Order: sequence, then C-alpha cells, then structure tokens
Amino acid sequence: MSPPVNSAPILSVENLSVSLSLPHGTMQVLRNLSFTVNHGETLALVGESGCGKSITALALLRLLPRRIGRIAAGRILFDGTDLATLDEPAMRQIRGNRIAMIFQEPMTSLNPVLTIGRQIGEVLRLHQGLTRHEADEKTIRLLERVRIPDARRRLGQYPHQLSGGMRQRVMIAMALACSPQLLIADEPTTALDVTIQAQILALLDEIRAETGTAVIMITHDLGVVAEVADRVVVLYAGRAAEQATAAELFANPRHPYTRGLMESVPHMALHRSGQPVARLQEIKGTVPSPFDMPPGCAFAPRCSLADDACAAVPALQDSGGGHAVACWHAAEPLLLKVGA
Amino acid sequence: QSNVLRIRPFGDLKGIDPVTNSDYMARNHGYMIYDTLFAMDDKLQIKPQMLEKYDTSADGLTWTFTLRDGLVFHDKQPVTSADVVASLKRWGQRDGLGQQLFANTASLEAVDAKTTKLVLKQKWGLVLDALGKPSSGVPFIMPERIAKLPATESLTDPVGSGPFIMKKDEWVPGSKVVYVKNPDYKPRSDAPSGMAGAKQANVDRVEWLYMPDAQTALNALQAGEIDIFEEVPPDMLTLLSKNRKVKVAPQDSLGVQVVFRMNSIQPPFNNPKIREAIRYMVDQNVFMRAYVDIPALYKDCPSFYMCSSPYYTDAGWVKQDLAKARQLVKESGYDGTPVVVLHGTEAGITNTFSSVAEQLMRDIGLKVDPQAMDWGTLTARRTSKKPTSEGGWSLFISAPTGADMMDPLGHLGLRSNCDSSWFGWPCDEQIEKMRSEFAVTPDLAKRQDIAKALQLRANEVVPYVPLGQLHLVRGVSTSLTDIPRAAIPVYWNIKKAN
Amino acid sequence: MALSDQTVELSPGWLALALRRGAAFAGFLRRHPTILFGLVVVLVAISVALLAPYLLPNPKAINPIYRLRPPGEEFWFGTDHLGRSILSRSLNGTRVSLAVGILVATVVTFAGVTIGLISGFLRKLDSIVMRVMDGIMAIPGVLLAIALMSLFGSSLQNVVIAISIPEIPRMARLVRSAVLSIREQPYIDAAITNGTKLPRLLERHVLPNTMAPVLVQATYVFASAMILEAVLSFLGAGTPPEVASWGNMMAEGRQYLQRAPWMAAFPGILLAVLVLTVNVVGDALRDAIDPRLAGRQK
Amino acid sequence: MVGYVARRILATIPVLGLVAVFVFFLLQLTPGDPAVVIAGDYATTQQVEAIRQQLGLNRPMLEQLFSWFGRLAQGDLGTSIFSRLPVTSLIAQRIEPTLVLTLYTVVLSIAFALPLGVLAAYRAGSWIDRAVMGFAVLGFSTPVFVIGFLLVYVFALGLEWFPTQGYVPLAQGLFDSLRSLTLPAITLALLYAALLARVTRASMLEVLAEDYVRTAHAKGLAPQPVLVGHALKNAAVPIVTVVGVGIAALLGGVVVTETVFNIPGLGRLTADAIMRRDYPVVQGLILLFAAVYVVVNLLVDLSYMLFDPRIRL
Amino acid sequence: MVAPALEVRDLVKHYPFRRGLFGRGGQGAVHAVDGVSFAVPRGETLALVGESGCGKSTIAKLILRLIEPTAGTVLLDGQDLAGMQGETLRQARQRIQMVFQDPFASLNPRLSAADIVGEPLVNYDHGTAMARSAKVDALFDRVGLAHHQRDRYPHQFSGGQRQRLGIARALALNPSVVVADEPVSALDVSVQAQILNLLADLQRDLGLSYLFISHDLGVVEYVSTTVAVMYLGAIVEVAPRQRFFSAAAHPYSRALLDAVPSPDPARRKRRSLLQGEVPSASALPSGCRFRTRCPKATDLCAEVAPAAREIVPQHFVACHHIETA
Ligand SMILES: Nc1ncnc2c1ncn2[C@@H]1O[C@H](COP(=O)(O)OP(=O)(O)OP(=O)(O)O)[C@@H](O)[C@H]1O
Ligand SMILES: Nc1ncnc2c1ncn2[C@@H]1O[C@H](COP(=O)(O)OP(=O)(O)OP(=O)(O)O)[C@@H](O)[C@H]1O
Ligand SMILES: [Mg+2]
Ligand SMILES: [Mg+2]
Repeated sequence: MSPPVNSAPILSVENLSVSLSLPHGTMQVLRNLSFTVNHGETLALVGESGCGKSITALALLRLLPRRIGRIAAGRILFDGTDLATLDEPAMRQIRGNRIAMIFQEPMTSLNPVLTIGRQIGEVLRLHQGLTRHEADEKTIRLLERVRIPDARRRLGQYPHQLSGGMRQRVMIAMALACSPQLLIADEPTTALDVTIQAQILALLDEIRAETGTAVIMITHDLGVVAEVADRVVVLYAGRAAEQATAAELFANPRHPYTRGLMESVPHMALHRSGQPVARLQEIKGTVPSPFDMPPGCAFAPRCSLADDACAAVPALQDSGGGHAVACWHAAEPLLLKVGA
Repeated sequence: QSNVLRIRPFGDLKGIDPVTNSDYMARNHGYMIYDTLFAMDDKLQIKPQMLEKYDTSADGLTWTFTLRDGLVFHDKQPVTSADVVASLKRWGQRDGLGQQLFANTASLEAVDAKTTKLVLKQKWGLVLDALGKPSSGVPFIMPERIAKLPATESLTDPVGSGPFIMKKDEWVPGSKVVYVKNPDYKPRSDAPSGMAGAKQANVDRVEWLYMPDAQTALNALQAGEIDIFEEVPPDMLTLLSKNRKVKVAPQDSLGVQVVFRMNSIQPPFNNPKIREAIRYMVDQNVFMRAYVDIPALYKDCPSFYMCSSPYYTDAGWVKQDLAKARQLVKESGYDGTPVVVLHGTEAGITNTFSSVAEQLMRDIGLKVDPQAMDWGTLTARRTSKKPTSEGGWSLFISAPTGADMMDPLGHLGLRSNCDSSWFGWPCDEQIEKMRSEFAVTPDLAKRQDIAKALQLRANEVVPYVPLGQLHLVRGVSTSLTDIPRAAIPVYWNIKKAN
Repeated sequence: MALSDQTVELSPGWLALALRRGAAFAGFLRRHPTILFGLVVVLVAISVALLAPYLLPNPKAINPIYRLRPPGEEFWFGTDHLGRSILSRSLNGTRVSLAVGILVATVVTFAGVTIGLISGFLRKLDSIVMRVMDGIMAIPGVLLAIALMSLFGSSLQNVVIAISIPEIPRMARLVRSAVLSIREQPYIDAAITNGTKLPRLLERHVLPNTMAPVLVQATYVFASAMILEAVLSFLGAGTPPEVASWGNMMAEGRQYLQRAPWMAAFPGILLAVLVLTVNVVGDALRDAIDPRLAGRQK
Repeated sequence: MVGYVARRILATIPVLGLVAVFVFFLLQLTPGDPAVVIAGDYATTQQVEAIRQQLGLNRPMLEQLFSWFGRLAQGDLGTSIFSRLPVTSLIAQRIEPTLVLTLYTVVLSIAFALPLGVLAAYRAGSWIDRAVMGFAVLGFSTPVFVIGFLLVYVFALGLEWFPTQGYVPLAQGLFDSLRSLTLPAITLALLYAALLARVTRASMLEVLAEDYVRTAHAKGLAPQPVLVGHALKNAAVPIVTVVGVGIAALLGGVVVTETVFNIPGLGRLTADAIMRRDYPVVQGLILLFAAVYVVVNLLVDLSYMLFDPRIRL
Repeated sequence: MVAPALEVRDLVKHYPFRRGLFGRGGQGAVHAVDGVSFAVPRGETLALVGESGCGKSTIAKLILRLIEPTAGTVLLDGQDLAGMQGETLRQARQRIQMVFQDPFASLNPRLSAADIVGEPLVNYDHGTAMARSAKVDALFDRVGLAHHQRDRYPHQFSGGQRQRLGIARALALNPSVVVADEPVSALDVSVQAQILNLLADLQRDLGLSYLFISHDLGVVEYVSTTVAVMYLGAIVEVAPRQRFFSAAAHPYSRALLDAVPSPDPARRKRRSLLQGEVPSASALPSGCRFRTRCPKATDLCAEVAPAAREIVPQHFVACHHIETA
C-alpha cells in the first residue's frame, strides 16, 4: 500500500517560528517547529483548531497574512533552497509549480467569478507557458484525471455550478497541473460529507502513489491520519508535541495530549477499548489562547501528569525509531482522571 | 466673429410679456425689443420717440399722434396706428396710470395708417407722463395681432419694433436671453439723450447671462467673460476699482429708494401711532452705512420723493429720536403683536436693511418676528391681507426704482387708494384727493405745492417710510463706449471694441 | 461563598451595571484614542456652544460703524458687513450646527430604526414600506431638502426635518438589512424556543444587535447634516438669516471672499474641523466595532 | 433574462408613481397659491379665480391627481408658470450641460477613485492607505461650494487655465466644452470619488481576505494579476452599487455646482423653479431625477450579471 | 408500550420557488423534508444521521415550530404541536427545548451569561428575581460553569463553555425533550467529550429524552439508543444502536459506515466507495431517492419508491433489495 519512499527529504523545516503582529500585541503562533517530508511520502500535521496547522502551510509557501505574519526564525529547505529567505519573484516560480496547495474550504477557495477552465488554465499558462488552447486541452485531461465527468463542458462553468466534492476535485486538478514535488493539503475533507470525504482521500492517495508527489496532509481528524499518513506530527499550541510514524503513534502514543485525544474521540475510544465505552475520557479545560500561553509546557494546565517539572518547556526528544515526544513525563503511564 | 455684448442682468427674465409682468426684468426686456411712442430724455422731459410729431388741441382734449416713416416690426410688417391703439388699450388695462388715462378718455382711434387720435373726456395733465412713462408698466407698441390678447393672458410671441430682436429659440429661462440686432430699425435723427433720441444697435448680438450668484458674476467680469455686471453689490466695488479692464458706473440716472413698507390694515402697523414711531426710529444713514461704505453711492434724502425729483421737499421731516419712538410705541397701546418681517434672504438690499430694521424695532420696544424667505416667497406672501397669525405680514423692505418714486401720481409708495394701492394697502382719502388734483394741475409750481401738502399728510398717516436713496452700480468692461445715461438701464447705442 | 453571593445580590444591580459599563467604556476609549480625541473635540464644541452667549457680545448686534473690520485686537475674528463680531457668530454657529447635527441624527435614528424594525419583522408591510423608502431615495436629498425648506419656510425646526427626511430611508434600509440577518441568527430561534414574546424579542434580542451599525451610521448622519445645513443656507434655503449659523455666515461671506475673507473663513474652518472630527470618530467607531467594515459606504 | 429585465422595469413604475404622488401632495401642502403667482402683482380676485378655474386648481384634489397622472402618461409634464414654455422643452434645453457634467464627473471619479481604492486596500495600513482615506474623509467633510470657490480662485482667476463660470455647448467643440466643465466636474468628483474610493477600498479589503485570493497567490501569480484579474471583479458589485446610489448625491451636488459655476443645467433650473414656486417645472424635474435614479440603478442591477455569474436572472 | 416522549408523523416541509419568466415555469419546491416519521422514547436518545443538506436541521426547526410544517404532526406527550398557535404554543414550548450547533451564534452577544440562562425563567414568570437568580446558579452548577462567570458576556467564554451555557438555558424550564442539533460538531475535539459526557449525565439524572442530530457516526454510536438514517429528506433506515452498527441493512447506511476512516493505520480498509454526489433536493430522482448512487439499483428502484419495512422488530428499512443486502 505505501508507495516507494525515497529517503532523501524533499522538504526540511528547521526550527520554524512564526509570529503575527496583531493590534493587541505580537503573537507567537509557531515555535521551533521542525519536521521533514521525504519524496513520495505523506506527512500528517494533526492538531486542534488554532494550533497553527494552516499557519505552517502558509509559512511554507510564504503566504502568511500580509503585513501581519512574519517568519521569525528557522529555515525551510525545499530541495536545497531556503524558502524562508528566497526573494519574491523566485518564490512565485515555486508556488503552484513545484509546491501546490489545496485549501480547507472548497466552497470559498475557488474564485466565484472566473470559470473553472480559466482558473486551472491560468496555472498552466503561467508556469508552463502554454497557449490558451493547449491549456484548455490539458485542463480537460486534468479534470478527467480527478474523475470529473463531462470535463469539456465544465471548462466554461463557474464554481457555484459544482457541488462541494466537485469543487475540491477542481482544486486538486489545479494543484496537480504542474506536477508539483510537494502537495500541501490543508484539511481538504473537513467541509465534506463522509461519503465524499472517502472519495477525495482515496483520490489523493491514488495520485500520490502514481506520481510520487510528497504530501503534507493537514487535519484535525485522527481517523484521517490513520487512514492516509506515513508519518505524523502532532501539534499543540504552536509546538510539536509528538512525532512518529503513523503505525507507531497509534500503537504507542506517548504524549498525554495524543493519548487524551485518542481516548476522548468516541470512535477512537470505542475502537481502542474494543467494546462500547460507558463514559468518554475527557481532557479537562480548553486549548489555551495564544495570548495567555502558560509559561512552561502549554499542555500542563490540562494534564493529569503535570508537576513542577512542567514549568519548563519540554523539548522534542527522540525516544528512538523516529518517535519523538515533547513531554517531561512521556515515559510514565497515563492516569487520566475520569470526569473533569 | 460677431460683436457680442454679454451682460449679467440684475435678475432673471421670468416672463416676456411686459404688460402682464410688472417686474423690472420684463420692462428691460421690453426696451430691447419694443419701441415707445414717447421717451424721457436726460432732463426728465418727455420727447417723441416713434412719433414724427404730436398735436394737442387748444382745449387740451384732443391729441393727435403721427408715426414716423419706415417703422417696421420684426416680422417686416409696418407699424400702423391700429397697432398703437391695440397696444395702448391692452396696457391701459393693467398699468395704474394707464387705467387713469383711459378713465379720462372718451375715444382712442386710428385715423389713418400713421395717425392716431386720442380724445379726453376732461382736461387731464398727465397724458405725456403716462405715454412716456419710463418704468414699470411702460406702454410698449406691439403688433395689433399680439396686443389683442386679453390683458390677463401672457403673450408668447416677442415681436416688436425695437432695435433688437429676441431669439426666442435661444432663450433658456433662468440662464440666458439672446437678442440680435434689428437690421430694419430706423433710428431718430436727433442725438441720444436719456431714453430719448436716436437708438442704434451697435453690436450684432446681446446676451443676457443670468448668474444668481454675485461672486460668480464678479469672477466672470474680472475674467472678461462678461462685459456688464448689473447691480454690483457695493462692497465688491473696491475690488473692481483695482481692475484696469473694468470701470464702474451708475446703472441709471435716478437710483432707487429703499422703502420700509408696513401693512396698514393689520396689527400692529394698523395703528398710526406705531407707524409714526417708525418715523422717529429711522435714521437713513444707519441703514445706508450698513449696506454701502462709499458715501457717493447713497444719499440721505429726507423726502418721499427722489431728491432729483422736481417735487422734492423735506417738509415735515423728523430726525431720528429713539426715545421718542419708544415713547410713541408705549403710548400707542401696543399689545405685543409681533411685527412679522418678510425677510428676503438673497444677499443684497432687502437682507441688510431688514436686519437693521429688526434690530431698531426691537430697540424701540416692538416684538419682532423675522420670517426668512426667498424673494419668490416674499412676493407671494406679501399679497396676503390676513392677520399675521394667519400667514399675513407686517413689514417688507423693497427698493423700487427712482422712476417710480418721482411724483405723487406715479408714486408706488404714496398711493393710498386702499385695496388698489401697493401691498400694505394704505387708505387715505385726503392723499387720494390730492393725487387727483395733482393729475389735473398742469402748472409746475402748483403741482409742487400739492406734492408738499401731500408729503405733510403722508407724514401723518405714514403709508411707508423711506430708508434712503441708493445708486445702483454696474461694472462695465473698458472695451465698451457710448453707454446711455438713462433712467433705466438700456443697451442700445453701446459700442464694443474688439 | 454564600456571603459573597449575598452582597452581590444586595448591591443595587443598576449601580454595579453602570460601573461595569462605565469601566468598559473607559477601557474602550483607552484602546481607541481616535475616538477619545474626537469625543473630546465634540465635548469642547458643545461646551463652547453652551457658554458662548455668556462670554461674548450678542452675535446679532448690528453696528455699521465697525463693518468689515479685519481680525485684530478688538475683534479677534473680525467683523462682517453689518459690523457683527465674527467670533461671537462663529461660536454661536457651533450651537446651531451641533443642534442640527444632533437633532437630525436623533430623528433619523429614531425614525429609521422604527421603520427598519417594522419592515424587517412584519414582512407583510415590508414591500410597501420599502417602495416608499425607494421613492424618497430616488429624489436627490439636497433637492428634496430645498423643496421642503422653500415650501415650509425657514426655521431651525424645518431645517432639521428637511435634512432628516432624505436620510431616513438609508437608515431604515440599514436597520432592515441588519434585522433580516439577525432574524436568521440561531439566538433568535433560541429566544423563541425559550418562549420570548415578540415585543421582548425585538427589544432585547433584535434591537441591541442592530445598534452597532446604527451608531456608526448616526455619526455619519450627524456629520452630513451639518454640511447639508451649510449647503442649504448657501442656496438661501437654510436657517433664518438672522440666526448666526455657519452656513449663513458662509453664504453671506461668499460675497466678501476677496474683500473680507475672514467672514467665510472662520465658520468654514470650524465647520470643516467639526465635521471632519465627527466623520473620523465614525470611521474609528466602525473600525472598532467591525474592522472588516472599514470604508463601508456611508 | 429578458423576463427579468421586463419585471425590473415594471417594478420601477410603482416607485416612480410613489414619487409622483409624493411630489403632488408636497406641492399641494404648500402655503402659496400658484394662481396668485401666475396672476402677478396687479391681479384682481376675479382674475385669480379665473386662472384657478383655467388650471383646474379648484377641483377636488384626487381629481387633479388623476388628471395629472393622465397627462403624465401622455408625456405631458405641463407648462412653466412663468416662461409659459412646456416643461419638456425647458428640460430639453437644459439637459446637455447636466448630462455632460455628470458623465464627465463619473468618468473622472472612477478614473481616480478606482486605482486609489485598490491601492489603498492592497497597502492597507500604509501611508498611501492613510492618504487615500484622509482624502476621502476630507471629501466628505467639505461643502461642495467651498471646494468650488477654492478651485475658481486657484485655477480660473489665478492661473487662468479654465473659465470661472459658464458652459460651452458641445456644438462649439468637445475640447472647449470639457474645458468649461473641468472645474465643476472636479468639484463634484471630489465628493463622489471619496465615496467610490472608500467603497472600493472596503470591498477590496473584504475580497482580499477571501480564500480564493490566497489560492491565486498560491498559484504563483504576481500581485497585479491577483488584484485586477481575481479580486477586482469580485469587488465590483458593491462598487457599481455605490456608483448607482451615489447618483442621487451627485444630482444633488449638481444643483450646488451649477449655481456656483453658473452652468445652465437642470440643477439650476430646479433650484430656480423651487424658489419661484414654478410647480409644474418642479414636479417634472423631480420626476425626471427620480426616473434617472431608478433607471441608473436598474442598469446597475443588470450590470451585476457582468461581474457575478452567480446572479442569474 | 409507553407513549413516546416525542413523535413525528409524516412531517413534510417544502420550500416553494418560482421557475422561469413571471413564475410561468410553474411552482417548483425544495423537498427539504418529505414525509418523515419517528418516535423518541422516554429517557432515550434517537440519533438522526445524514449527509449535509438532507433535512436534519429542518426537522429540528419543524419540531420546535420555528418554521411552519407543510404537513404532518408533531406529538409532544401526545399533544400536537404542529397545530398550535400563539400562547398555547408558547406554553407548550416549555416542555421541549433545543441545543444549537453553533455555540457562537446561538447566544445573544449583548446579554450576560446569567441573563441568557435566566431568560426562559423571565419569559414564563418563574418566581421572584431572587428565586430566578438562585435557579440560574443551580443551572450553572449543573452544567459545570462557575458562579463568578455569571456576569460575563458570551465572547468571554470558550466554545465548550458557550455550549454549556446553551445547555443550561435549554434546561432552565425543566423540559422533558431536548432537541440537540449537532451540538458538538463545532467544538474542539478535546472538548467534544466533555459535552457528550455532560449530555449523558443530564439524561441519566433528569430523565431527558433526546433527539440527537449528527453527521458523525462515531458520536452517534456513543450517544444513541436508536439510530435513524436520513437521505434527501426521507428516513431510509431506523434501528436500535447495536443492531445498526452490526447489521445496517440499507445500502446507504452501509456506505456511510464504510466511509468512516478506520482508526487503525495497521488496518486500512479497501472500501467500496459510493459514486457521485447527493442530488438536489429540488429535483428528486424518481422512485427510490438513493438509486442514483446505489450500487444495487435496478429498474424497479426507478419506478417505485420503497416503503419502510420492519425486517426484524424495531429495525425498519426502506429498500427494495434488502434480501440481497
Ligand atoms: N490572519 C490572522 N490574524 C490573526 N490571527 C490569526 C490569523 N491567522 C491565524 N491566526 C491565529 O493563528 C493561530 C493559528 O492559526 P491556524 O489557522 O494555523 O490554525 P489551524 O490549526 O489551521 O486551525 P483550524 O483547524 O481552525 O484551521 C490561531 O490562534 C489563529 O487565531
Ligand atoms: N429557507 C429555505 N428555503 C429553501 N430551501 C431551504 C431553506 N432552508 C433549508 N433549505 C433546504 O432544505 C434542505 C435541508 O436543509 P437542512 O438545513 O435541514 O439540512 P441539514 O441536514 O441540517 O444539513 P447540514 O448538515 O448542512 O446542517 C437543503 O437542501 C436546504 O438547501
Ligand atoms: Mg486551518
Ligand atoms: Mg443542519
């Protein structure tokens, strides 16, 4: 099932920190994030709302909110070039061409006033210098590739004439147009129904297997991770909490947060315990606001294992086999309290 | 390139019938396109204009008028005595003096194409004054077919025999009136004098460009976009005096008299005591100086008649005495009914004089209720005879042209024939008797006596109070020469250097 | 615990609420210095307007001897063509402009909110009411105001009415569209489910949530009313001429622009400053309430 | 689509009808009496009564309303009380300057406001943005006539580039005609452009925050194609809406501007007619303005189709 | 058998729209809800599952009479809500309350937490101000909010806390039935469990009956007693939970279950994917509404709409091809 994995990383992110300057002050949304993506592999970035998943994706493409977002530190090595310091025209050569992106909301990520043909063709004409006609022909092939029926007719249609699933397929076709080396998919299925979600995930996986494109799959859904990921980075409050291969992570979650998630999602909990659960485990409290981050380990206030050690930020420590955890108590057995 | 004279008239030509429209713009328009039987020269004498000659019978009852040769209307039809008869009859229905003339007339007939005969019922001294009347209600001569229109209906065809022809298709009401030279006009041979003598159109085209805003007009004059700016607000004159391309000159030889016109039939001014108090309240200088600061432009004229009138007299005039005025108000039994002032808001005489008047009236203990309105509303409001509480009024301020304030008979403000008099409706038998007497008195010295007596009587009943005499000024481009000095601003004979 | 609950319960609710609101408002102002600055300017203008009559000579006093004096020791702002003090008149004009602005804003807000609420909630009346509003909107506001003024005569009251009428439809539409979107909010469904009756629903759930855009719009109305007052006076259809309003002063002063520029300049500058301030406050308020609305149409 | 247009055109009729009724009753409410005005200063009561009879002013109000509607339906707007000219021909005489002036203003405003608004949105928060917004607030805060006078002093009396007043008809040459309208158009455009620039900026700001703009950037497009090719078309609907709604403000501004610059257009005709109580003219003009507003906004509505394919008619 | 707490019979909601010029294309309608019947037994939870746009929220609104049904009855303790008007309806609403999906939009931003929770008490004149205040405190305790948060405004709460406020408000009138429309789908994953546990506790302690609307089969498996699956405005299958998750019979239900991602990377499924997408509710397919996507569709399906059949007790399915399932 796994495609051939070329072990040289296509992307290597080192100590990436991103800050947003907002009216009330500067906010560190990503701190010291490091990960690599190998050729042809699927890396999942998983975490709850607001933990910095989309910001990571945008930082990679250098599309952080204008005037607000800034890469504060770190390097983004893509095929040997540091994207963090690349000039804008060179960056434009990479976007849509060598790194492509699929966004969360298929409903709003396509321009409502331009035809499908124009929106996909634009990428081809920009990066491959195709003529209008050539672009149209290639677009049709791409649409067929993502299984859009009646592709030729769709060229002249507008996004509102398509369903959500179709639109996401169009986004995928657009992303694939220039055969990118890296595809970033930011929650590509969150807005879709389960039956459609399954179709899209299958399509992405199929394309990856075929083209060898590396994929960064961003999601908050552990189920999706289990379904598609080769390796996983779990984010919490802008930092990596845990990093491992998918198999290892699900078999042996080490960070209390990862474990908590697996216990509190009904479907996961049910599966893990193998029988109907009488009561879900809870992670108490809520995700901290980026404005009042706890001083030490960000998860400490919600963690049943927290103690004085947690007043210091734990570093991500490799505990062997590529499984790294950022927790002072990673080795300890989990004693989740029932009830909050 | 034709020779065009561009004028910013003081007002807008609202209607083209000088008989049904009593305002001065219609009158000025009339002088452009019509001719008159008689005209007033610069010595205020009435001289024949369209007439070759006229005769009076020994008993003074029969008048014969003979038209000059070669007079034609703009439609190329010759001017005949039939046109004269029709025109005078129509005019006689509307104009006050005209009505008196026809009241005294036994017959008015065309004898032949050139000759018209007027037969009076009794001796009446004002035939020439009526037919040579220079200001509002001018007996212009128009074609019979047009003059047959009832005097209640406004004419629509501007055909006359005057020195200019109106281009009605180019008329943009509210903005622009265009006249072209009448090539067929036959001027008299005698030298121009006042409104009389030779009239000649020396430019190909005259454009009246109405600009409501004085500042705009001033800019246009300074920039050479217009040649004449009528009624330059006096405070702008100092600016014009610095401009070498512009000169200033009086607009007419007589000027205007500013009048404080009270409503004599409604409280509080139906009380003669209060009207008398106003006499003591007024110091013409105070009013004038609030409006003009060039002494040459105004005159403190202690008379109901214009200072240049042969009937001028200061008999019975009082000096300002606010204490006395206050006392008179107190004695009058004034009950506090507010003086409703129709306060015209257009910048200019009315506005300034109203402001001063309001302050002075408050000073002497009257309650004042100034109601601001534009001139259009004012003219409508002043027709109301109702009490002030029901939309009526007590006071307005106006500035009739000097020609209307010269003698007891044609006097706008002194007429006291009740409902038929000017708005304010003063009613005094004695004054009316004196005016009738004046009309039939041919001798100047005797007339002067009557005028004096009338003034003394008017001092008692106070139909209105004069606030002084002003010269209206126009700004004129230095490229213009031969501008007539007349009682009315007229535009013939002007030459424009290119 | 019980004790502290008691004290909370016994302390007069409105006082606590007022204090809390006051503190919240102070905090709001501290975060938005532009609004604070604008409010200070407007408050200064209001106090000047209220105090002027006691400090300065009568703005209506005519004194031809002193006409057209340039600004100097005796008359700080000079005098006009009737010898009246421009300083007195200008400060009095503050009163008039503020009165017109505030009254118009109040009238428009009150009428607009009422009409908008009715129209947004009683769908049967909606199309009729909105057609009427369309009709009024179709007539250029200045024209409608001039017409109303010349028909009903000049007085402060008529100026307020004449300026308000053309502004009402815009406010009504704003409120209506806010109401229409609020109607769709789940909290309205929740309120109905909780048994809220219609009057209370409007008063407690709908109205307060329309207030933010209404407040912003009201400041714009305030500003534009002051301008419109000046424009009407300029056209001779404004406040009565003996009233020392900025519009009248500029209308009178325009004949003297070259000869006595101070006549129009002082009221002109004051008007521009006040209107600008109110507009800037409006913008800041809008940005503070919803940054995404920045620059929305007025 | 044809049906939609037809429906929309039909829908304007009640609005215009309402305006007509409104105007009719407005004038009925006035304190003055047209008959007195027509009769003039020396008229007797009988004459006034005769005129009243002639104009049908003594008939019941509803009857007058209906007969007025009847005449309206035939395109007869009545006759001016003063000049005795048909209102339609008065309008015909005056329409050219106003038409040229408004078109000139609209073109001028769009030419300035659109790029400025787009730039301000793109550089939101920068000094350019502040400058554009400052200019816009200033445009809102300065009475039209003040701007007009300033322009005349600088460019007409001072530099002598343009005439101080007046209008040169198109027949005398486009250049001279436009030259005579340049200052008035700038005067008017300041307010209108302020409105447009603000809306353009706001609308662009909203659009620039949309996901599809991010998509466009992610494709590797340069800023300009993103702004013009992707964003502007999406921002167009509010902008053209304001172009339409702003027409009312523009026509209002025309009244003042035409007075300041002495342009013989409809604005001045209206102001004069109102001041003089020339009722037929006032009624005709207000109806005309309302019709223009309604038609412009109809066109604006229809133009939405050009910008937004989601709007199906 | 006891009468159910809530029963819905043949509920229909059509949103008409005009087609063509001047509506001459005739009246079309969005068939948002098309003849739905089900019952919520006392103290139990009926879970309503289905894809987006299938009419779940419409049903919730119909039950609470926030919109007018086109046809059908809604029986609350045997009383028909659908026929009620005005004050009667308002009084009846005390017994049925709702928890909304969006914890941000369902709280009036201008009211304080205590006001929001106390609002229903005021509306029905429950007790004195003092008593109401005490009741609000009790409700705060009940849903796990602190008293000192009484005077805060909604924006000062986190999503989970807001949902607790919404639940407290729904409980204020001691309702017997609570309709919960996707109450956890807008919440952070780590907070979902808290709310689900809270709802479970309340049901146990107060004997509430829930109509629980969700599109997440995982959640449904945890909360429900009975599962009802909806497709395009109609219910295609109803079964007790155990039965549903082990032996769902309708092809659509099976596809739904199949589409749920496997929670274990070691056991990724090869699944039979449903083709195509949900047709528009304004242009329903003839016959069986699922046939356009159904792997088992036959000509019969295009002609006859299948009626619901009880294949085993309490398990109803509307499909022509269950035998082969
Ligand atoms: N344009 C922005 N302005 C202000 N804050 C922002 C902006 N974009 C992101 N943030 C903040 O940055 C943090 C990380 O956001 P990000 O979008 O990466 O979250 P996410 O993990 O993608 O969440 P979700 O699952 O909701 O998409 C959040 O706290 C968010 O509020
Ligand atoms: N007011 C309305 N007018 C027309 N159609 C409507 C209206 N409200 C809902 N619909 C339609 O009714 C159908 C059912 O909508 P509903 O909101 O009940 O779906 P849902 O199952 O709750 O979906 P979701 O999971 O997205 O919340 C949809 O096709 C929707 O488009
Ligand atoms: Mg995200
Ligand atoms: Mg829903």
